[in-house]
Amino acid sequence: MGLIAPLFLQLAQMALVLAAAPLLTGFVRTLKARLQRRAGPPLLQVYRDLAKLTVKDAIVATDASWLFRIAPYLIFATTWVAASLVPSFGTNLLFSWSGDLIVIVALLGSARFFQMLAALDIGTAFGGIGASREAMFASLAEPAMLMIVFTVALVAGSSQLSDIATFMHSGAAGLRLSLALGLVALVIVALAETGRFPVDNPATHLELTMVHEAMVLEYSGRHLALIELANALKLLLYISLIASIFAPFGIAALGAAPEALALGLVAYGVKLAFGAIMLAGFETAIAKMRVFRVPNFIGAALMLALLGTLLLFVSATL
Amino acid sequence: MTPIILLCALASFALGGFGAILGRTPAGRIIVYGGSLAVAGAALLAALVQLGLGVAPEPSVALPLGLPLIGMNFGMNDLSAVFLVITNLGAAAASLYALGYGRHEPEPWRILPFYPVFLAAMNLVLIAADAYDFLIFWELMSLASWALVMAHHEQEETRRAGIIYLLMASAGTLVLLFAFGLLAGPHGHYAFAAMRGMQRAGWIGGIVMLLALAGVGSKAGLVPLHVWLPRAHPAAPSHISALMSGVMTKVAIYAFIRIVFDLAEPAAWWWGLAVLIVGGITAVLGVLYALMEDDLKTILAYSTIENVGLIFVGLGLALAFKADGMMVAAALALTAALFHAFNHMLFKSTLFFGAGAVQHATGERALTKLGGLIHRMKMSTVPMLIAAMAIAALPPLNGFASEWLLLQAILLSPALPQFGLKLAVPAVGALVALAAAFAAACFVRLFGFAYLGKPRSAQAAAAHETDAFSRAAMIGLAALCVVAGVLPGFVIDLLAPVTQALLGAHVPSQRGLSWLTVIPVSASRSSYDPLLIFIFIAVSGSLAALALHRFGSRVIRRAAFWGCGYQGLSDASARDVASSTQYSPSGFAQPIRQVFASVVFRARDDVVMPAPGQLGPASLASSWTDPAWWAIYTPLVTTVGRIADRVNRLQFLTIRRYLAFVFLALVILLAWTALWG
Amino acid sequence: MTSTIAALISPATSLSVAHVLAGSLILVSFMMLYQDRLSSVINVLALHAAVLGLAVGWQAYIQGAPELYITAALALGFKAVVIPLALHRIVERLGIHREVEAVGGISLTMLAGIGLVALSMMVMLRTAAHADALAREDVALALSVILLGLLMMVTRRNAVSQIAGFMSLENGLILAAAGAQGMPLVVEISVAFSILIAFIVIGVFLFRIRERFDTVDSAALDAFRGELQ
Amino acid sequence: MTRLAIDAVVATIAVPAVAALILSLMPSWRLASRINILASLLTVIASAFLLLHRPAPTSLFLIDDLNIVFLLLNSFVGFTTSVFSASYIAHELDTGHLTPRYLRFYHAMYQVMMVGMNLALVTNNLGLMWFGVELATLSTVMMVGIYRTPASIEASWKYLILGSVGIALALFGTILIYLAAKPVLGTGMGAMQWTNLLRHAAALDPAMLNVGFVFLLIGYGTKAGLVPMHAWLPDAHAEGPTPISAVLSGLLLNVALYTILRFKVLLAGSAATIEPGILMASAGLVSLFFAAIMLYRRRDIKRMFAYSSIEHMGIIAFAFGIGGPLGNIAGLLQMMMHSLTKSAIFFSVGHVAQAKDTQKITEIRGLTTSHPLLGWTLVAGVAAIAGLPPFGIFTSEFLLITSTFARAPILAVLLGFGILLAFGALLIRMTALCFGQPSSGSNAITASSVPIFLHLGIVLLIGLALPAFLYDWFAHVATLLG
Repeated sequence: MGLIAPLFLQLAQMALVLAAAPLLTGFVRTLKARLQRRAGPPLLQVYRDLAKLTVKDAIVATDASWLFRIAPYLIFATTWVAASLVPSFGTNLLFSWSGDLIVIVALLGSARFFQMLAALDIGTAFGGIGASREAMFASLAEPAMLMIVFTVALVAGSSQLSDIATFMHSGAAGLRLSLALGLVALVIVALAETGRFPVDNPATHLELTMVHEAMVLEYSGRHLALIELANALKLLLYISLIASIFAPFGIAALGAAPEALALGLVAYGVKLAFGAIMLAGFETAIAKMRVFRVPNFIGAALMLALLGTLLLFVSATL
Repeated sequence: MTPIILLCALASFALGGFGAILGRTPAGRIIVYGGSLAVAGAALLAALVQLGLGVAPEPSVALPLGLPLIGMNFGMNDLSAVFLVITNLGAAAASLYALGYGRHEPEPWRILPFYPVFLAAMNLVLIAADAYDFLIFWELMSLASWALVMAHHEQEETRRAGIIYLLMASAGTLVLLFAFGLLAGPHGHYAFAAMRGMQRAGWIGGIVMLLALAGVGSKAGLVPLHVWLPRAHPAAPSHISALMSGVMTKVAIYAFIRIVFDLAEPAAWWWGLAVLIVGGITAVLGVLYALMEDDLKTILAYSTIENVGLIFVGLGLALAFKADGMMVAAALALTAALFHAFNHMLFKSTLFFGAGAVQHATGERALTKLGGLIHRMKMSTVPMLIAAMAIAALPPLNGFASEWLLLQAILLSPALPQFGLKLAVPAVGALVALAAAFAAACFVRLFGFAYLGKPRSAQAAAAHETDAFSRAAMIGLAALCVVAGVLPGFVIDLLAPVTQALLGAHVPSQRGLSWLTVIPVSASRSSYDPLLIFIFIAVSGSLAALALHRFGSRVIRRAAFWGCGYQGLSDASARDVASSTQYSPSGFAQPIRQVFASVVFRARDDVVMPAPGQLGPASLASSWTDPAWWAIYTPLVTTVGRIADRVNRLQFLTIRRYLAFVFLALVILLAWTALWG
Repeated sequence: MTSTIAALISPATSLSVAHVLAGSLILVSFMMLYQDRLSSVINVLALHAAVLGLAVGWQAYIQGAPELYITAALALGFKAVVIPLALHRIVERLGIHREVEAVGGISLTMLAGIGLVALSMMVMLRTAAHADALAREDVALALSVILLGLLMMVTRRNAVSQIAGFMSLENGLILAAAGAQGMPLVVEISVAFSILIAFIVIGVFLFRIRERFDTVDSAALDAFRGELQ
Repeated sequence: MTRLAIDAVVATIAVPAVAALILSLMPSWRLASRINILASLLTVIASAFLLLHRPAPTSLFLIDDLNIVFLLLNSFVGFTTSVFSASYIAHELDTGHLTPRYLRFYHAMYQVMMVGMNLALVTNNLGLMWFGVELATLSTVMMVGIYRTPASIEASWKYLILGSVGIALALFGTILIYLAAKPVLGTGMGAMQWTNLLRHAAALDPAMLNVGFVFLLIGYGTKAGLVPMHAWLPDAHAEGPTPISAVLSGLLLNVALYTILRFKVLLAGSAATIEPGILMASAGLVSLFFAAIMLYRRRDIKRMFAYSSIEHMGIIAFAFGIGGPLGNIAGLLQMMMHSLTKSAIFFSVGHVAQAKDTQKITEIRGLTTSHPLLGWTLVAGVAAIAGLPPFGIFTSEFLLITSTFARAPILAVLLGFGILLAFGALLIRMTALCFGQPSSGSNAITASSVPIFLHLGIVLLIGLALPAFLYDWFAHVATLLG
């Protein structure tokens, strides 16, 4: 196998996540609307929004600095790189070893870092409030995420996602309490990180409840498009992550035949759809929390994940 | 190489003499800082040569100074060389920075004589090869840095900081004296070489380790011995702060490694446990302090405490692995610690340089008085941002690289057999993760409120860019942050001889791995390729920009920001209103303060709301206290004060009573003799 | 002449005479502790010195050490006559015949004194049985006198009684020195101490303590106490 | 040569004695101060000569490794202090603190004090040693009261009374030692000679030695300023002329300690006695802690450094008490360094008091700004006295603490804590004195700075490189001390 085919697969994966992300977001929205007995936007509305935004002029506040303008590109780039590192249809792609799970967490952290800085750049109260809350959530979610990484990496003997997926796929892990704890924690973290109910409302523009939206309030045009796309990528990333760790069915191995790859692709689509359905259902069923109850929510994830890790340290079978 | 370092130190002392003589002339500044730059450069080169070429460690050089029994012994091995690189790189940068920054110093004669002495003392500590030498230069380092802290002595705060600093430093030295006393034994074998070969009971080594942890911790800023650090580091002029935070704490870490890994053999497993717990707590508390603090330089000082905590977590892991014979894992943990020490020097120095520039440009250090500097200090903002990203452990910068290695070491720890460690390591891992998350928030806050937003005071609005020397120093270090972050393999390889010498194992060589990947243990466990990640981010970001500009709109329109429809905010005449409606740094930290700090730090937000109809302003006062103060130091100080008050009455007695003391002493001693035997 | 008398007296008798004289010095010390009037303290002090003079004279006689007679004469002349007169003068000049207060009361002081005598016996008598008896007992008695003198000094709030206490302390010293057979420099030492005492007594005048001395209470001396609060 | 050496011993006493006689008749104070310096210089030369040619012990004089250290140090600091005093007293005349008549008295007494101290050091006879200490005490009593202010008279009175009692107790101790020796050595001078006593130490009556040592420790301990016999010391230092404070701290305390040390050696020679080391070490610790605590509430700069002297006497007594080769070396070094440093500090304090016209700490601020040289000198002095490197006291405290910790960790921890406690107090005061906005009032300084730099220079040099000959010498003395 030469260099061309793996490179192609790698690029295909990058393109795939980029292309699929808005669809996934749109699917969740539509689904949610249906569940709430609304007609909702069309499935492809997100693509249209993005296209529209890119052609619009970007309006930037008078006091904004260069950081405000480059932040969307950095947010987008880091999120995209992170999303590309998560196995979708196949493991052990050409560059999958260039970062492990910890790197993925840190890349998302970088995106958040710039998001918060950009929010503070204009000097409005909204940016501040959003960044401040985001900082608090992240200060719990990030350690929780790292603990989940520990749990998973200790079970699989590796922190490389490809290796983890392969290991899980092989069934050697079996049913473990620590993994179950990790799964619950990961779901909570994913909800928090993607700005979903009950932590944040992706559709709100009510000042007191905004977190993520408050940070991007000053963005418009192509900058906003990039940030929206990055958000969509993030949602995709988390669902892929959960899927590749806890449901690596059908995922294609290194140098697999084209049929296996196709199977992997289909399985990936199914997993994304399942994730979206679960998310929409959950979001419909639950109400948003008060901001100061959120720490308890994410804190629970941290505790669960820590417990999972501890169990692994203490016993090899739990 | 040792003689070269000795010559450099000698030259530094000479420069100190020049500083004392020429302190009041502009030439003095140029000679001292220029000279220090050259000297530090030479020493840096020597250390790099030693490390890079793998020169075999030479036997120590004995000078006929110090104690006549052993003389002053100096020897440079790989561990010294690593820390010499850290020290002299930091010193060179600080000297370069000071060439420009020193111009603004109101009383340069209070700095110039001590600055080179400080540098020389740090260098000499690193190559000292006997206990007397080590301690004399260790304390000289404290003394010189104390004198530098006292440069701005007119402020009451500085004087207090100086007192606390020197007292804590001396306490630390005293504890190290005990440690060396144990190591040397009653016959005074003070040379390190003699200590190494000595047979001693295991508990002695344990006590030495604890003493070293306390003695070194008081200099490095381990909780609860950190109280002086956030006072003294910011009180000094900024290039000194950079040296103290970036370099001097590393000298302390060197001391810990030297004593515990080298001299007090063999390690027991609980050593690692103790160090891990102290390190983890230090990391989290340090950064929590930093998050709540308002003063730019104090934030940086607290952040130093955090990073020292992280380094000690690495050292603790290394000790635990070492005690259990897992030498490769120990090498990984030690490599992570050393790498992080190097990284911390790079970004913390940059940050202090930036803080110094800000302080000079605005005369302010409080975040509540800053803001919008990105528009006025265009050049120096960039290295500040890079350093802030690096210290927040964002990939692909160097801070992330070392923390990633540390986490990899933690991932190896389930193999440790002791139950105590099994429980402690994941908990410490969680603390490290918490600290990393807080650090990101902390530096978003620091950078966001100092450089972004609108100026919160007239001084901030009138800020100006700093001078070329300062910028050069900052940019140079920030560039190194990027280089070390993107190509960590080279640094890891440079550290290999150190772990080889101390542990007999090293992290697999990174040389020759494809795409300059970092593989700490084995490819199947984990790998990280910062170079590729860097390229990916750069390429995808540029691609997005290209595509958008090619296919979408290229226009940027400027408009007022959204102020909930309140036009007054965007009115040019109402700038003050606009800047005061911004989020405040204290408000930014409020959620975290409320969630994490209300118990340990007794953080309180007291809101005073006027009754409806009242026109008085509402006010918010937030307060927090350092638990180390109210739990340890304040009671200690009050106790000493109370005893002093009580005992002081003995100064005001009559002669008769004094005679009565003599009489009593006599009677008691006589009775004692009568009962003796 | 002396030698014939010496020949008549057996060693045992000479020992017991010395013992009696030394013992009566303790008795006088107790008498001094018992006084509550300044003038009587001074009188007892004179008696103390006189007894010392006799004791030293006896030692000079039995040891056959003529130079000790100088010490005895010094005690009898200077300390038993001159100093008490001078002290009386001070007391008269300053008009302070009042009673002086003993800290803790006279009886308690006496009790402490008895304890001190017991202590010195305990300390000395358990020392080496092989030391010669004369010296040992003399030293024990001298130690008692010294301790009683110190006790006098620390229980009286009055400079004159403190001088008296110091003098009785010093008398105990001279007793010990004289009792230590063949001790060189005893005379020189006794002269030196006499000078010291004269120095202290004169110091009361010369140091211009007088103005601040109207109560002759040493507490007044300490009003300044170095550092005013 | 031996003849000459004996003459040198006599000279260390005779020169100051003759000088005292001349000075008491000398009307011109300028000339007197020069003669004072000259006599002190001659004494230094005589003691230096003794260093090179040590005479065999005679019945009166004994020069051995132990007392030559003290003698040399004594005459050297005596000399530098006389240099300082010559320039210092001019100012006292100008301000009317002293009159020429009193100066005459002052100079004569200065030499009398030197006679007393040198006599106590070089004599081979217990009685003469006692006499020397008494002479030194009485002469300093007079000098302390020389200003005739109420405070100085009170200080002097306190000193006189406590000193007299101390001297009486020491004499009793001496008599007891004689009594212990008499059965072995026979009556007469022979039983009061060091050399004889030491030779027969094992045969002496141990119980008598015990009681004797208690009295000597209390008696001479009063002179050495050991707590609780210290009460005279702070006031005497604070109220007397500054040169006298310097010699009190730098010399007299050492001489008193020297005498205790001698008796300790004697007791150590006898197996059946109490451990004198325990008594000395505990007295040292008590002094250290007491002085350290007292330092915190001091308002008078000279009294503060006087307490610091008590602290150091405590450390030195502790070091000798703990003993062992390193402990004794540390004690000797500490004593030497303390003498030099403390006298240098008192010299600079004299300058400060002249410059600011006050001794109150609260009224002196910002010296490094108003008088940079003086201020930094004081900073260096305090750093040196607190045991910070690169000064010599660090060396001795290093040796002391490391060697003690290996043998008696708890004692070492106590010692270290006490030192730290004292350092805290000194540091607080030093910061207030030397930093911050300078206080008003600034007279020209007339007194000479040379002695200060000389002393601190020596202390610095020894800290950087303890000369091998000094170390060997001390090591030899240490074996004597046991």
